[in-house]
Amino acid sequence: MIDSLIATFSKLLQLPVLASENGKPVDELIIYIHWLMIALFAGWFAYFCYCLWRFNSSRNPKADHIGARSHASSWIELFVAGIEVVILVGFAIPMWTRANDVTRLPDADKAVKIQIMAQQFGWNARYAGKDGEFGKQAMKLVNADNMFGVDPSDEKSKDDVTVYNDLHVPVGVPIIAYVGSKDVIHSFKIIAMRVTQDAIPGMRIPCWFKPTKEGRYQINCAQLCGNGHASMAGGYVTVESQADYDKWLASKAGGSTSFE
Amino acid sequence: MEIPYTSKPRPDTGLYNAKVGIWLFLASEVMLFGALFSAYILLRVGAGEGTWPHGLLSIPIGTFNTFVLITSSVTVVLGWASLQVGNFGRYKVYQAITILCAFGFLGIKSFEYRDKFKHYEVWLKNPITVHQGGKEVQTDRLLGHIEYEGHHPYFWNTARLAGSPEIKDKNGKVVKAAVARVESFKFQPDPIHYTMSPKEMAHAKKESFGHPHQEIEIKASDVKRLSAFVPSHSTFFAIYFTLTALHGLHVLGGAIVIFYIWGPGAKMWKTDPQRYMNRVEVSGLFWHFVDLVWIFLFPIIYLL
Amino acid sequence: MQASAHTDAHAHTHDAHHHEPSFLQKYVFSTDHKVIGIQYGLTALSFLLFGFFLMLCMRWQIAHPGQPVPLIGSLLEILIRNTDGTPLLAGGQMSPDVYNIFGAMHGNIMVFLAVVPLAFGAFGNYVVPLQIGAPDMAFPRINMASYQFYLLGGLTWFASIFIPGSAAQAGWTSYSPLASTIASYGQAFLLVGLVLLITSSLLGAVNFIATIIQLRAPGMTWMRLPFFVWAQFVTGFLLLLAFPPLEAAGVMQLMDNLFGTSFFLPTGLAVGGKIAEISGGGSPLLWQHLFWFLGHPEVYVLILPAMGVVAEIIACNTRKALWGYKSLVYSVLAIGFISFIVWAHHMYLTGMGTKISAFFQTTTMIISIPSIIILTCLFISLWGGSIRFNTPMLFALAFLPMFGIGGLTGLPLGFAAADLHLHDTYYVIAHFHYVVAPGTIFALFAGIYYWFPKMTGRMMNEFWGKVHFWGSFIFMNLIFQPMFFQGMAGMIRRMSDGGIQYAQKADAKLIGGLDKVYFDLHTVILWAAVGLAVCQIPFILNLFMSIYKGKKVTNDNPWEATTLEWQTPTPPPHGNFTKEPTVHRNPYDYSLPGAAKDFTPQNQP
Amino acid sequence: MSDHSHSHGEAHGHSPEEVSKHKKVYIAVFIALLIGTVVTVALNYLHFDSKALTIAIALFVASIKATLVACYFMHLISEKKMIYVILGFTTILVIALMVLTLTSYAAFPNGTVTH
Ligand code: HEA
Ligand code: HEA
Ligand code: CUA
Ligand SMILES: [Cu+2]
Repeated sequence: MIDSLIATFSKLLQLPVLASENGKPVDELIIYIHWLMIALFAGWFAYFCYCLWRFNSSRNPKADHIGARSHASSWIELFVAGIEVVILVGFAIPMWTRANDVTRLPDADKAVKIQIMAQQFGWNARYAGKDGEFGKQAMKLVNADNMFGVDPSDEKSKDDVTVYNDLHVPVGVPIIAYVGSKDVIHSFKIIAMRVTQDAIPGMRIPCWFKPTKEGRYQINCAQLCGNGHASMAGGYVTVESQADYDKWLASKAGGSTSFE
Repeated sequence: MEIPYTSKPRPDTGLYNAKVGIWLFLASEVMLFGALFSAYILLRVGAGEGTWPHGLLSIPIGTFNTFVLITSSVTVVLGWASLQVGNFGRYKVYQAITILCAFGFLGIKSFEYRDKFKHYEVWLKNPITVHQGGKEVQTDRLLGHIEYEGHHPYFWNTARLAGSPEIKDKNGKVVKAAVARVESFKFQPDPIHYTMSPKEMAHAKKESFGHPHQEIEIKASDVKRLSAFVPSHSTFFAIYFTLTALHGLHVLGGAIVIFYIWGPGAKMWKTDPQRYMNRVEVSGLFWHFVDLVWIFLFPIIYLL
Repeated sequence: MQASAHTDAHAHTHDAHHHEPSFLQKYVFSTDHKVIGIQYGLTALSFLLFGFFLMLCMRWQIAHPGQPVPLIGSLLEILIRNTDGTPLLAGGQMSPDVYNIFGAMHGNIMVFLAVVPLAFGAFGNYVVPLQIGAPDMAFPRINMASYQFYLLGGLTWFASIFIPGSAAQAGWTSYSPLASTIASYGQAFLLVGLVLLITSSLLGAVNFIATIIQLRAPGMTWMRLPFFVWAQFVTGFLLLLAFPPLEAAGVMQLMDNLFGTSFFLPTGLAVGGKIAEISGGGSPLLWQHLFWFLGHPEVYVLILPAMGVVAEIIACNTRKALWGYKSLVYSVLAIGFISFIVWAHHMYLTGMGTKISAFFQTTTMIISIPSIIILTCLFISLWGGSIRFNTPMLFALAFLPMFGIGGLTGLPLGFAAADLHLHDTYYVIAHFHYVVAPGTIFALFAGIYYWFPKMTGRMMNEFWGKVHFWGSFIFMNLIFQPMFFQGMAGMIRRMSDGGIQYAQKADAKLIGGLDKVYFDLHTVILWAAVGLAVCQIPFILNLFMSIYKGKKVTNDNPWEATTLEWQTPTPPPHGNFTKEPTVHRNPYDYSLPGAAKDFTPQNQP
Repeated sequence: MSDHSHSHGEAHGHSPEEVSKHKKVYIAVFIALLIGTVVTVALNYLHFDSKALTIAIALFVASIKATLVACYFMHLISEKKMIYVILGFTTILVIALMVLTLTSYAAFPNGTVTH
C-alpha cells in the first residue's frame, strides 16, 4: 500500500528513474516532505479562500476589532505553534538518521574505490587496479603529465588504471568515489544514482552509491564551472556485471592521465 | 520639526544619536575584522608544514608602533576629559599628540612595507650550499636581498626574470617599453629561513651576528620561483598586507576626522559645546577601536 | 492634524527662515528622507526592469538554443565585447559566456540593486520616520551618502557589462576559483561595486537603527511600533552585521584577482592545463562560508520588509487589528537572530560531515518556525475582518500563498538527504523565485500602490492596477510552477543551453535522460515571461501618469489608516510633522468597539 | 536603563574632581597597556617549547589589554543598556562565524584529503 503510494507519488512529483539502493531513502524523504507540504498548503489555502469569501466587505461590512478570539483563537494558536512545530521537528529527527544512511560511507574494503578528478570540462577517473590499492600520491609530484600526483616508483601504482569520461562500475556493489578537481569547483552528479558531490580543488572528498540497474548513465556537472558548464555532459558511467567489469578493468593499461 | 537628541541624550535610552550610531558602526567593524581574523586562523591552521612564514617581521619596530598607538589612545581620552572641565587648550595639546602619533604610526608602517618589497625569497631548482647559523647548509629555498646592476630592485618576481617584449597600441605607439631579460643576479642570503623553528632561528641569528653577508650569484635559469615579500608571496603575506592595510586605512580615516574636529571644526566649541564634546567622544571611540584591533593584530602577525 | 491648509501655511513660514532651496538641493543632493526614499525607489525600479530584461534574453536563449536574440540581438552584438574586441554575441546569438554574464548580473542586480534598495532603501526611508513620528532620519547627510554610494556601486556594475571581456560570469555567488580564473576585469568591477554597495547599506543600516532607537515620538513605545518598523529594524541589523564578512571576502577575492594572492586558491591548482603561478595554500570553501554568512541573512533582508508591507496593508484593508502582534514581533526577532546560523545549508553538497550538517539542518528547520508563525498570524488576521479588495490588498493577499509555496519548498532543501537530489536544480530556482518574485515583488507592488497617495497626493488608477495584478499573478505562476517539475526531474540550473545536451546525447541505451516535455516547458516559460513583461506596461504608465493625472486625494488619509504616516500633510513637508505627534495607542486600532469611526489613529488620545 | 550621575551625556556634567579621578584611571590603564605589551614581547623571546602555550599566553595578554581599552577608554564599564544589547549580539555572531566555519572544516568525513 505505502509502496504503491510512493511509486505513484514519485511519478506525480516527476522524480526521475532510480537505479541505486542509496537513492531509495532520498526519494522517500522527498516524497514524505511533499506530503507534509501539500497537506499544510491545502489546509491553509482552503481556510484562506473561505476567509476571502466569508469576510468580504460586502458580506461582512463591520469588522471585529480582534477577530479570531477566545476558544477558537487559542485552539488555532495551539494548533499552529504546537502541531507544526511537532511535525517539523519531529519529522526532522528521523530524517537525520536517514541523512546518515545516505552519506555514511560503506566499508571501504568491500567497495570499489575510484578517484575522480574533475577538470574543465570532463571527468578523469583512477581505479586501483588488480591489487585493489592505489599507489602513493603526493601534491609535489603533480605536474602536467601526472595530475593525480602518483608516485611512479611505488609498486602499487603500476597496475592503477586511469580513464577519461568513461567510467565502469560493477552492479550491486557499493562504489566509493573520492572526488576532487584540478581547476575550478565542479559537482559530480549521477541523477539516477542519487549521488552528488562537489568537486573542490585542493580537496578529495568521498561519496558513495550502490547501483542496482545495469546500463549506461550520464555524469552531470552540477556546479557552474565556466562557459563549458552546460556541455560538460560527455562523461558516462557504465554499470555492468562483475564479470564484465573485471574484464574491462583488465583490458586497461596502467599509467596516469595528463592534463588535456 | 528639528531632529532631536543631536546633543542631549534621549531620556529613556540615555544616549545621544551619534553615540548610538558609532556603536552600531563599530559592531559592524567587529564583524569585518572578525571575518578577516577567521580567515587568518583558517589559512594558518590549514598551512602545510614549513609553508607559513614567521619571524620575518621586525618585532622591535612592531613593538614601538604599538607604543605609539597606545599613547595616541590615552591622549584621546585625556583630551576629552580636559574638555569636560572646559579646558580647551589642554584638549588641543592632547589631540595634537594623537594626530602626530597617528601619522607617526603610518610613517613607520610604510617604512616597514618598503622594506618588505625588496626582500626576497627564491626557490631554486637544485639545492645549493650556503652559510646558515655558522654552518654550511644545503637548501633550495633562500631568503635575502637581490642586487642587480648596483640596485636593490623592488617587486621582482619569476616573470620579471624572463623580461617582457615591447607593447604597442594600434597606432604603433609604444605603450609599454620592453623589459630586458635577467640572466643572473647577485643574492645576499639571510642567515635564517622561516622553515626553522623559532629557537633555531634565534640561534642562527646569534651565530651569524657580526659576520658579513656572503654574496652568491644566481642564474635565472636555476630559479624555480622568485617572489618579493608581497601579498602573492604566500597566504601569510597576503593576510598580513590585507589586515594591516585595512587597519592603516582606519588609522588614516580616524586621523583625518580627529584632525577636522580639532582644527576647522573647532568653531563648534563656541556655539554648541555639548555637541562638540559628543563629536570628540565619538571620534575617540572609533580611535580606541582602531587601537583595539591593533592589540590583536600585533601578537598574531608579529609574534606567533 | 488633518487640516492641510493650516500646515501649509506653517510650513511656509518655517521655510522662510531658510533660503529657497535650489533644484539640485531639493531633488539631487537632498538630505530629506522622503526625497532620498523616492530616489532609491526610482533607481531600484529601473534596475528591476533591467534585471528582468537580462532574464528575458536568457529565457529566449534557453528556449531557442543557437538562435539570435530577436529585436535587440544586433545591438547587443555591438555593445558586448570580448577582451580582444570581438563581439561576444556573434550573429546576435548568446554564447555561453554571455549567458553566464547575464545570469550573474541578473542575480546580483535583482538582489543588491533592485529588491534590497526598493524594500529597505525606498520604503524604509520614506515610511519609517513617518511611522515613528520623527522629523527625519537621525543622520540626514549620511542618508544622502548612502544613496550616492548605492548609485555609484550600481553604475559600476552596469558599466562593467560594456568593458572588454564584459562583466562577471561566475554566478551571483562568485565562487572561487572560477571567479579568479576568468580573463576579464568584470569580476574586479563586481567586487569594487560590491564594496561600494556594502558601504551604502552599512550607512543605511546604522541610520535606520539609530533612528528607530532614538527618534520615536513621545508615547511610541517599542510595543506600539507598527510591524513594518519592526521588520525594518531587524533588517537593519541583518545588513549591519552580515555584510561585513562579505566585504572582507570581497577584498580578499579582489586581492586574488588583482595582486595574485591565494586566499581562495589551493596549492596545485591547474587551470587550462598549466599549473597556476600562485603560492597556493588558500581555501575555496572559505569563500563559500563568508559568502553564505551574508547570503542567508540577505534572503531575509529580501523578505522581512515585504512581510512588513503586507502586514500594514492587511491590517488596514481588513479594518481590524493584526492578530498576534506580539507573536509577530518575537518571530521577526527570532528570524533575525537565527538567520545568522543556518548559512551552511547552501553547502551540504560540499561534503561536510554529518555532525555539522545535522547542526545546520536543525537550525534551518528551527528558522522556518517563526516564518510559519508570521504567516499564520497574517492568515488569522483575515478572520472577522471586513476585507476591501483594492489593488494594494490584492497584491498583499497574493503574497501569502506565494510566499507559502516558496517557503514550503524550502523545507525539502533544508534536509541534506533531499537536497542531494535537488541541489543546484531548477527546483532551487523555483523555490527562491516564489519567495522573491511573486512574494517580495508583489509585496513591493502592494506598497507602491498603497503609499503612492501619500507621496503624491493622488491615487493610482484602480482598473489598471487590477489588470496589472491579475496579469502578473497568472504569468508569475506560469513561469515558476513548471520549474519545480523540471528541477525534480533533474534539470540543472545555470545551463546556457537549457540542458539540451543531456537529451541530445541520450542514445537509446542511456538511462535517465530528460524527457522532451521538460524542454517543451522552456517555451511555456518564455512566453509566460513575455506575458509578464507586457503586464508591466500598464503599471509603468499608471505610475507616471498618476503623478499628474491621478484622482486627487480628498484628505490626508485616503485609506483611513491608523498609523502616523497618514496623520501628516500630503505630501509631508520637510520636517514631516507640523508639531511633534504624541502617541496614545496601539498601531492597529481599527473597528474599536464604541469608537465613532472604524479607525482610531495612533496619535488620537 | 538606570541613570546615575555618572552619565557622560549631560552638559558639563562632570565635576572637576570626578574628571581628575578619571584621568588617574586613564593613566593607570595606559601604564597597564605598556606593561602588557612588554610582557608579551618578552615572553616571545623566551621561546617556550610548546607552541600552544606561546599562542595562549599571547592571546590571553591581548584579551586583557583589549578589555582594558574597551572598559575604560571606551567607557563600556558604565555604558547604557542599549549598547550592551547591540554588542552582545555582535559578539555572539562573530563567535558563531569563527567557530562554525572552523568546525565545519574539521567535520569532513573520513577519507577526505586536503592539500
Ligand atoms: C527571500 C528569500 C528567501 C526566503 C524567505 C527563503 C526561505 C527559506 N529557504 Fe531559501 N533560498 C533563497 C531565498 C530564500 N529562501 C535563495 C535566493 C536561494 C538560492 C541561492 C543560490 O543558490 O543561488 C535559496 C536556497 C535555499 C537552500 C539551498 C538549496 C540548494 O542550493 O541546494 C535551502 C536549503 O536549506 C533553502 C531553505 C530555505 C528555508 C528552509 C526557508 C524557510 O525560511 C522558509 C519558511 C517558510 C515556510 C515554511 C512557509 C510556511 C507557510 C505555511 C505553513 C502556509 C502555507 C499555506 C498557504 C500559503 C496557503 N533555501
Ligand atoms: C530578488 C531577486 C530576484 C528576482 C526578483 C528575480 C526575478 C526573476 N528571475 Fe531570477 N534569479 C535571482 C534573483 C531574482 N530573480 C538569482 C539570485 C538567480 C541566480 C543567479 C545565479 O545563477 O547566479 C536568479 C536566476 C534566475 C533564473 C535561472 C537562470 C539559470 O540558472 O540559468 C531564471 C530562469 O528563468 C530567473 C528568472 C527570473 C524571472 C522570470 C524573474 C521575474 O520574476 C522578474 C520580474 C520582474 C518584473 C516583472 C519587472 C518589474 C519591473 C517594473 C515594474 C519596472 C518599473 C520601472 C519603472 C517604473 C522605472 N532567475
Ligand atoms: Cu563542470 Cu559545471
Ligand atoms: Cu539560505
